[in-house]
Amino acid sequence: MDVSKMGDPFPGTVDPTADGGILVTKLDDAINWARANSLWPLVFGTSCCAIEMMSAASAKHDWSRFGFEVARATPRQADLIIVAGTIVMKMAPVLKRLYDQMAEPKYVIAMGACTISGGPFFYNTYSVVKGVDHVIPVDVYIPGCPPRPEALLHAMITLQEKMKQEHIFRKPLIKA
Amino acid sequence: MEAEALKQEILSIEPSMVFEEGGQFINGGIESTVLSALMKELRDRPTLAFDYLVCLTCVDYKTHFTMFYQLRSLTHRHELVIKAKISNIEHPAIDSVTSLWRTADFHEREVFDLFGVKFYGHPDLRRIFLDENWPGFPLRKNYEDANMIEL
Amino acid sequence: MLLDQDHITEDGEFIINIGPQHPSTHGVLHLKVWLDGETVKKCEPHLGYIHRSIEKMCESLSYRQYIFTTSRMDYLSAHINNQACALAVEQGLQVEVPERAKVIRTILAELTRLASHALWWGCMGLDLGAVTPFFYAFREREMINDIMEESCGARLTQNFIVPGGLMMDVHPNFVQKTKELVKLFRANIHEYDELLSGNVIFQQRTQGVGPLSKADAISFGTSGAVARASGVSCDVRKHYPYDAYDRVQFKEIISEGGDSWARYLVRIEEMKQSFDIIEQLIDSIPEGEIVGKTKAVIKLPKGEFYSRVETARGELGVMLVSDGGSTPYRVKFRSPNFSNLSALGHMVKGAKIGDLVAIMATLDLVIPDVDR
Amino acid sequence: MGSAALIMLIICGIAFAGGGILLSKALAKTSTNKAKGEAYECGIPTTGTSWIQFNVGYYLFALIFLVFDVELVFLYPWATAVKASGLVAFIEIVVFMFILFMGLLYAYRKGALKWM
Repeated sequence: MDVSKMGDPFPGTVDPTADGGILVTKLDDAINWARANSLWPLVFGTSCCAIEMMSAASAKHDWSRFGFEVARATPRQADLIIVAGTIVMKMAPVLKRLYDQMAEPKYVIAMGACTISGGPFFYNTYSVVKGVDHVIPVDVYIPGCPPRPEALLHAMITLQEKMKQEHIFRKPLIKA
Repeated sequence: MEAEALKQEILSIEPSMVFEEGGQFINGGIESTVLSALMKELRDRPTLAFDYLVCLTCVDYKTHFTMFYQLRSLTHRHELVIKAKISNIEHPAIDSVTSLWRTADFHEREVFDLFGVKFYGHPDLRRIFLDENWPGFPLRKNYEDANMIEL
Repeated sequence: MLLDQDHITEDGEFIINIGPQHPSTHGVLHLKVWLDGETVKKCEPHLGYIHRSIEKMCESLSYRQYIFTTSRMDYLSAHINNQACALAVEQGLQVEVPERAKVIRTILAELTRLASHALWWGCMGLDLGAVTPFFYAFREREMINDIMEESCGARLTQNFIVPGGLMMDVHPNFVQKTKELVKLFRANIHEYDELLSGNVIFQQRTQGVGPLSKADAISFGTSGAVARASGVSCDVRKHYPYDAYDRVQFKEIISEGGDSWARYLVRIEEMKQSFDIIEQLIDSIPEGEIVGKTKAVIKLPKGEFYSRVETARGELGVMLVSDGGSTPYRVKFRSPNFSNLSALGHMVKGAKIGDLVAIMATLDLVIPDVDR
Repeated sequence: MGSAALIMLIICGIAFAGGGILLSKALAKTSTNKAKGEAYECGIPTTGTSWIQFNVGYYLFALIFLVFDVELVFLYPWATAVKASGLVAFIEIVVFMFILFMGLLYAYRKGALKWM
């Protein structure tokens, strides 16, 4: 989804929205815009990717330009889990519990090769969960070992775009 | 204190020790049964004063286990590796050295966790990394695990 | 159920979990703490939340591949860990590492130590409630990451070392950039003192907190700044010099304090020593080869090979047991954090909860290095 | 006129607070699961009960705080009318503060202020 092309006129034919006209779609956009620009990540880092997440949080890469500044320590006040680092079989139930204890709407960014597929610890390891989507549903994956802070920022922008498609009032065009 | 004098001194404590040549350090091989007496003497004798247990680990040679104790004296600056051979594969067990060096507590719990070697006299022998009911001991050579993907 | 009498008077233990997901544990260390009011009666670390079975994995990796698993173990001193593994293999191969590779390895090791101590210093401030040091620390750390990225291509896990020397040569303006960095960092180090060391609240929270006597430091097998702050002289760079450490002059910082304040000061002084080491080497990088001659598939002769290095956290030992094959028969990493952590339970007895966080911050733990 | 303003204030307060709650009930999609209700303790199920006997010192600390909080409540009306109430009220306040200071000194000497 190329961000720069947001403003171009819709190339295809314009068919009327399913229902809910101007007012409701505007309310949807307003709420999505508010949620997307104030995503509070949970302070959760298990290994090396956490250091790159800290670099993204610090002055040079500065994720607070996108509203991610406040990293909360408790899942009660967090909207987003950035799973930064390997998830091991002993850590999986803890991660599941943390995810459950978060308030809706909640999102997950799987940062690093370990969270996508076990990464460098895929072969000959007995204790690594091969991919964090065995444990919790993931919204955005970031490859890399560890991914650069810019990659994390790009993932956050992608997550924000994904959130801006959500429907709270009008029915989704495609029956989910 | 150079190697030869050190070897003689240790031999005087434990005559059954077999020294291997050609290693980086002085390698002393012994049976696992005579371990604790030797270790106590190595630490307490002022001329040896091996007060720093650098590392304690285990290697599974399929026919027997070997416990490696790497010792260092911070006062005399000499080093020693003790290899204690455990021949009983089904129920490997050895005396614990936690009473001599407190760092051995964690190291021995790790060896128990990954190899299944029991340590007599260890204050709190539990698995340190894996779950309590983890089947088998992963670092053994004959360890099979269904969901371990072989390269 | 709420107010029945016997429930309230139950004189049970008050156990809290400073658990895997906690800002002060810097990773997934789980501490089960027995409390009496706010004083800690007993503290028991539960490990294994990031045990990735690296030693089992290394048994199926070749001698060139297993080096890079260690940069995921103690990722703050990734380069120094790789150095340890390469030294172990070179010990077995008896290959001659060219001078240029030795000097560059030592400079990169000291740069890694600076970056790691900067991050430790930032997180130490964060743990004790001061947020600004975190951003000061990452200013320097980003500069070092830029230098690493330019030469090695990666910021955090450099993977720049192969058995026998270096994978590639450094970037042409590596020398120039490193000199600028050292000059700038040396000018900024006084800010580190003013921000935290000069802060009265910080001093009162660390002085006399978490005492570790010399005998206990030796008995718990601690190494690095934790042991040196209790008077134990155990700097591997001094006693068993490797690579280019034998031709540099630097002071081994030893303090007799033994408390968190002494551990803090030892690390700050170590940063200053790292400046000196880099400056002594940066101008005299010898020309020539960067990697010694090694065969494509490395096979070590039968036997055990040891190596040890001084990482930012202490002494990392690597033991390679080889049966003559192309993959190691058994690899054992003697990790500094694993032993430093075993002293935590002893130091924390009788301290307050706030002190527990201060002591853990000065231990400078990296949990994947504990669990391996 | 005074009571109308008061009623208006109460209505606006309730509307503002209640509106916020109703709005979030309407907009937020909530999910309930077993773990959500449990106490959060770093991802680990809590062990033991928290209903145990605490050190009595904490209770004393709370009491002393309460005393000085109430003292503050008495100071407010006086503070608003310092000029109007003149010197006599000032003397009374000083005596009042002195008595409480004696209480604080007693607590300090008895060691109730020592944090444990």
